[in-house]
Amino acid sequence: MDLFTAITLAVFLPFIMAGILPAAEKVLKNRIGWYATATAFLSLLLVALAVPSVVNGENVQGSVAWLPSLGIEMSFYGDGLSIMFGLIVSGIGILIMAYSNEYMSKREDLSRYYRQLLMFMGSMLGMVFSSNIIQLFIFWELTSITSFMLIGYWRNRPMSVYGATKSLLITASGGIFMLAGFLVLNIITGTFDIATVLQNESMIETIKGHEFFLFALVLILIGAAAKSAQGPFYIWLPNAMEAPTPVSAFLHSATMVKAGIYLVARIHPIFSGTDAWFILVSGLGIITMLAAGFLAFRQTDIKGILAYSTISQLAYMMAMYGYTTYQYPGIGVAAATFHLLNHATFKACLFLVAGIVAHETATRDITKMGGLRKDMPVTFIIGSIAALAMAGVPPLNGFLSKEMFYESSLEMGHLLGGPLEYLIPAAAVLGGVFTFAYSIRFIDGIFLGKRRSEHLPKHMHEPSLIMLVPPAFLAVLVILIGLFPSVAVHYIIEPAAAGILLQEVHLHVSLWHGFTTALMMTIITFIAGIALYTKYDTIAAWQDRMNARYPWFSINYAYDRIVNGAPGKSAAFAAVMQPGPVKPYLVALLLLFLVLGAIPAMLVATTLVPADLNFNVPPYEGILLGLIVLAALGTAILRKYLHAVIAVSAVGYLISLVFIYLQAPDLAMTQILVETLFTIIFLLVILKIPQTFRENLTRSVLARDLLISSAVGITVLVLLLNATQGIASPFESISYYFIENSVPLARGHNMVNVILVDFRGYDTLGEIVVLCLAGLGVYNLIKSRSDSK
Amino acid sequence: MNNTLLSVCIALLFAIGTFMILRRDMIKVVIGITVLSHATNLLIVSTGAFLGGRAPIITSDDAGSPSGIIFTDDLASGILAPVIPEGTEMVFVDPLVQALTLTAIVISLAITAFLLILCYRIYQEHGTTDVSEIRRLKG
Amino acid sequence: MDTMQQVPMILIALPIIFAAITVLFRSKSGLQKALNIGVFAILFVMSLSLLFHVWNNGILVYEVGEWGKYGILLVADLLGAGMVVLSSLISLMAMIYATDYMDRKALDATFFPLFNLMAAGLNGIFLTGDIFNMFVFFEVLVLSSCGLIVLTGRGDHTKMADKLEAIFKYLILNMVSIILMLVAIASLYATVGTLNMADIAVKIAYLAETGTLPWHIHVIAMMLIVVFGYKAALFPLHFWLADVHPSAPAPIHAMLSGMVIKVGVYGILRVHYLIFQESMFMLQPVLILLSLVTIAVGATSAVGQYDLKRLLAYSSVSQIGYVLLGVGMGTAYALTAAMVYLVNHAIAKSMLFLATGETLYHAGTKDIRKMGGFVQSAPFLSVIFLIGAMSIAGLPPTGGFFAKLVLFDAGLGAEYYIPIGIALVFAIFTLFYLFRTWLSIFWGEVKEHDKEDTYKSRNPTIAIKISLALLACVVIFLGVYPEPLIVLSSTIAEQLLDPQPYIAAVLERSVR
Amino acid sequence: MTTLITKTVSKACVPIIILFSVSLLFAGHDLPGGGFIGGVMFASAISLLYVAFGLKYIDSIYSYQWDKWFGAGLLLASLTGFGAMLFGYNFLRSLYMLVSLPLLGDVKLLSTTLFDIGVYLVVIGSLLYVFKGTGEDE
Repeated sequence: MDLFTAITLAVFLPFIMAGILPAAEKVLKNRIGWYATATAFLSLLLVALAVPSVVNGENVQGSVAWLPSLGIEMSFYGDGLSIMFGLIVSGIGILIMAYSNEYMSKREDLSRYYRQLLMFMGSMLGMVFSSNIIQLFIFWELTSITSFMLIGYWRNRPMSVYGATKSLLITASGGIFMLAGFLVLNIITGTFDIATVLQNESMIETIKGHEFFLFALVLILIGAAAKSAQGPFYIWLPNAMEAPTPVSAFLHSATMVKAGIYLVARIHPIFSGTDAWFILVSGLGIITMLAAGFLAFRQTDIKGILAYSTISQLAYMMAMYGYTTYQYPGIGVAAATFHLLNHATFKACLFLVAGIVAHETATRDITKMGGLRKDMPVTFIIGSIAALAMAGVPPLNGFLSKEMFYESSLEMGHLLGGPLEYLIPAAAVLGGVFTFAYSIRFIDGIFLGKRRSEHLPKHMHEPSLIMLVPPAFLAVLVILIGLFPSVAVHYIIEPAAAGILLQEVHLHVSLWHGFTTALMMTIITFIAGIALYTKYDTIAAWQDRMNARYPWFSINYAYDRIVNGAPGKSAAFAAVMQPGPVKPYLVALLLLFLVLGAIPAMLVATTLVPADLNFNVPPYEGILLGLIVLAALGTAILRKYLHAVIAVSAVGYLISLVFIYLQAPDLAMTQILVETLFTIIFLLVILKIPQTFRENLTRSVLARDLLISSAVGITVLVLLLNATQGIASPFESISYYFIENSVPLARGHNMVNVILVDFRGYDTLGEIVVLCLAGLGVYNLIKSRSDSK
Repeated sequence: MNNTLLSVCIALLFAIGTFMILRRDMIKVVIGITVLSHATNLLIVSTGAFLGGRAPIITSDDAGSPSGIIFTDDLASGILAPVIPEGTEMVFVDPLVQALTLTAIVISLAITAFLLILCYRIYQEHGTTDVSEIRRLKG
Repeated sequence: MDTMQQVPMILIALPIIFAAITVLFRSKSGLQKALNIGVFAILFVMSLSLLFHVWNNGILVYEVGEWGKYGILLVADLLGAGMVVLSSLISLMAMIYATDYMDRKALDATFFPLFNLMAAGLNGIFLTGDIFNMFVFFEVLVLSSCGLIVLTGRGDHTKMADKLEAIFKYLILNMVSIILMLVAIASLYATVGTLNMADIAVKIAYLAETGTLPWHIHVIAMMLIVVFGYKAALFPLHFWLADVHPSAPAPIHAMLSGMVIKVGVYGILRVHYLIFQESMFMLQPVLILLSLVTIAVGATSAVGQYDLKRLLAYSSVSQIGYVLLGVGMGTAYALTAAMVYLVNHAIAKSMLFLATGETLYHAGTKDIRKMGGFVQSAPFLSVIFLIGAMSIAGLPPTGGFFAKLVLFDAGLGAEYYIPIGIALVFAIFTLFYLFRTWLSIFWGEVKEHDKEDTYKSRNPTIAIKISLALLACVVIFLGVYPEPLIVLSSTIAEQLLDPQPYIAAVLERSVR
Repeated sequence: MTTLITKTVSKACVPIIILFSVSLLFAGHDLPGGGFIGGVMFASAISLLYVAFGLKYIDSIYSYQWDKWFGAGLLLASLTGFGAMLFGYNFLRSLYMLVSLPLLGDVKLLSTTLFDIGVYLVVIGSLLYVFKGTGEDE
């Protein structure tokens, strides 16, 4: 099997398995979780097949024809970066699915749960391996949707629905902007394929010099930030914790939220090396890092603490990927990539531990916990290892990547000079201090201290092995990567960094690398962190106070205001737009007609009214026309229905006289007969409607209506005068055909009738259909009376 | 060729009809629609392409020889039919517009009849003929 | 081969004959159900074969009565045949659905003839090559929809008074717009002496070439924008839609929102792109401006609705704005986008409306605030509704995603940056109101606990499930493999921009 | 309106009007008239009866189902169109035949006449249906 097929299969396997999962469930019943685990394992194997070739610098690439008319191929691209993500996604996926076997109660809707998890995994794999940005976007949105479904797994809980809505609205809206960014990128490059762009230096230069550069960058970053909960978009992630804990571990810490980071890494070669990139990406990262780290203090939900920590850790990576100058476009890339891997291990582990704790204590409130180390020592050890790794304590893997973060911050500050030389490292240290504090809080609050047994169940114990092994495995990884970083660095980090920097990368990562400034900073971090931790509760209380006093100073508040307030505003708008009576709608129609009719009159008309007006008519015709207008005026002036109806039928009868004058005997006969019948029907109807309502014409209404109606009259007049100038030369009317052929071909002497039944008989067919419809419609109207009672 | 007075009359009918459909009384609105339909019928007839003197009914006197009019298009050589030889005089009025008007009359009769019954039903349901009171659907 | 020639006519005549038969033999609804589904299935198959025929052999012209361009021609080009396929598909599904949805009384009375005539009206409009004939079939369509709106179905909680009010507004506005159309047609005839659209087109093009084009032709073009804009519910002619569509029973609602408003778009594509190429420089800015306002007004109004059908009706207003935006931009790619959008919206929206009808029946109310937690009692509807909502909101893997993608791509490619920016922002509105609605209907807690037993008893029947599931499959298919649709649309777009083949096919025929 | 005079007059007039309407229908191809005009005339005649005698009275003698009339008319008109297809022509192509009949001499038979009869029936049926609907509903 060639590697392209392997990767394609790895992407689609979870979808296929999700498709046949309902059938499998019939056989496997409650053990369906192992089916999902096996699927994830197969995907991992398929992805791992590509590792050796990628380590040697040979990327996997290939495509299948899909939508040639849009220039879109189904194409997959496996370089170091995507392989690393693929391994993380499927690897953590195995652990999560296995863990879920025990975590999810057998009474739950397991079929739906695993189906959605598998679909999520497939989407995530598809996203990271996509080379085509449209394809990437499709998988990107699929992860949003599956995430939405999984957050709202408990569909009848209001908080789940709230969290799911929030995540979907923010990530999918961000996605729409990102799509626009991709399209702008396509305008610049003319291709949808990222691999093509990456392999074409001149194209990258074009992008950087293009006038839409900033547009594309900002639009794409909005999508990435929304997905990775950065900047103002962070608010969805804490609420996403309503999902089952394995889902939070999988989606909202280890994989999906890293999609934004992935995207930033993916477009790094295209956009980095510019000031905009540094300001936007690093700026966003640093601000989010500090804000989220600080806000974590007042969280009492253990998953909430982890959510905020995830936001701030993702912001680390964001900041590092943003470190760039023109000469050195990728200062923090290796560090960020390494931290990305490490974060996936320890944060997933922490969530699984949180899941165990919540499962055993039946609460997620940290203020009700404490002293659990005695009841579950193994969990305690696992959790501590992971939390310390997050805090950056040696010899765990988090220490290594945090050192690299400090180093790259120093380097970036140095390259920039000025006040930033100190500000950037200082910000990095401050972020580290916050991280240290909340990491300690996690250990201390749950496991250490005194047991508050009044809130906790009597019998708490270690969970079963199925739930213990996955976090334990991750904890071991945390230690191993920390102690022997070179393996991971060689096989995973270096190819991934190479994929981003588009050149070979060699890293030297070791636990002890001399007494550097970075180490100094780490020591400062620890000291300051411990100092801060002593004030932890004070700060949390202060935050609560401030939040109570200034509730509007929060993005959540703005979100709720918008989402809850929108319907009211919209309803008010609709009430104004759509007042109800038919008259304003008619006025709108007529005004549009007048305005549109006036446009050509102003733009292209040479003379509005043609010169040769012909008032030369016999007097009786003039009198006839005058009578018609008079009768029509009568309809407007006469108040009583009966009079007005008589006036309007007078118009009809007079018009039939005009028809006679215009040599149209058929029309005249029809008009007289129709008018008769119509008048009778009209009279029958108004006999049943007593005239009670009488309109009071105010002066302003009268003036406005007269204005509109005279404008309509004038428009029609101008049009008619122009149109009756005769057929434009050199053309002639098709009527000649009817005159010439009605006897020889249609065998009829009355041309009008011949046209009606023969030349244009099809029109007549339509016309009698309309008559039938009127009959059927009237039947329905009459019958509807009994329905309404 | 053109008949300005007739055009002015039609335009006036249009203006009056428009004024009527803007009234608040439902029945008056329907009357306005009827006036507009009348005006339209008259307009269609008045746009007849040619105005001979006779109604479009062929009598036995007219049977004559073919007139040499070309009725087949030939886009390649730029012939857009019908092409009329010089000196052909038309004694009839345009029959096509009359046929069209007839169709239009029938259709507007059908719709107006439906509309009238509808008005009656609305009066039964809403108890008013004031269109500005018939506004349960809004917002 | 010879029978193939007759297909365009049969597509129109068969439903008319069938309507006549069903008028004569009313009140045997059991038999009629089967027969009508059969007829609509035949129509669908025939429309597909017509499309394939046109695709392979070029434009098919049918002379009704064999009078050349002096009579009435049916012209099945790709646009017309494609629209007929779309309308046949949706009417087949609506028919299957309606047999179980509509009240027995409606089925026994006039539902079948009216529905047949509506289908005939749609096909007649899409296939006609004669502008006056288009007017006639417009009226067929309008009057049949009015008759159908009055009928009731099982999820129809609209009061009769409201239905009548809606029809009144619809008809009054329609009469005015149709009068404008007649004035426009008559003026056009008086200027070029013909009613055949291809003939008019070639003559106007000639006049423009020789510089003798009378200026009032532009006025006529503008008037027809009002006419078709009214049909398509373009701002500020959209007011009737939010009243009329929600008043109709679900299958008719699906037809109205799915197909009937597309008639206006078709009209602009057919008439303006064929005849009024010269006026395009004026029309395009107008169309783009109005369609943007339409998008904004529709989306903004939809957010605040608690009446489910009304919400979706406003959504139709906003969505038709997107279609017309593509039409207004007018490049080949933008027209492709408009066609793709049109098809996707037609299918997804009609599916959504059919699902809505069943949801309302399930809920026993039309107020969204009283619904909740239906995912337990109606999981099937939940999935269907979600697929529809995703497609309208433009999320993959549904057809709506590609529709939006192509439209935005086309717009940016044609350098309409600001319009596309506005359209993008309102795409978020769409996402917001659709998902908020879906969530509050299907997720959350059951709001009316006393009704839980009735919920259990009110489930979709087999016919309803089949029609919904088939439409859902189409929506997903269009989201996974839209290539055939895009290729077809782009070919249509090319034909629209270069009407020569159409003109040649119509005019190059000897007359007896 | 239902005075004795109107009743008598309409009794006398209606048959004449109906005869006239039929003659208009058949003469329509060559002289002013045709299915539509004939139909409206027929409908006017019957509506005169309705007005003169009242709906209930007429219905008590014979309750016409006018919807069958327009159904039949529509069927006739559209089947005439289809008839041409049977002969290998297009829909609605008119067919012409000159037949010599005893007594009547040469009679021209036209398919369009059938079509016109269809129109005639539809016009009568639907107009009277609407008319009856208006009058009937109390």
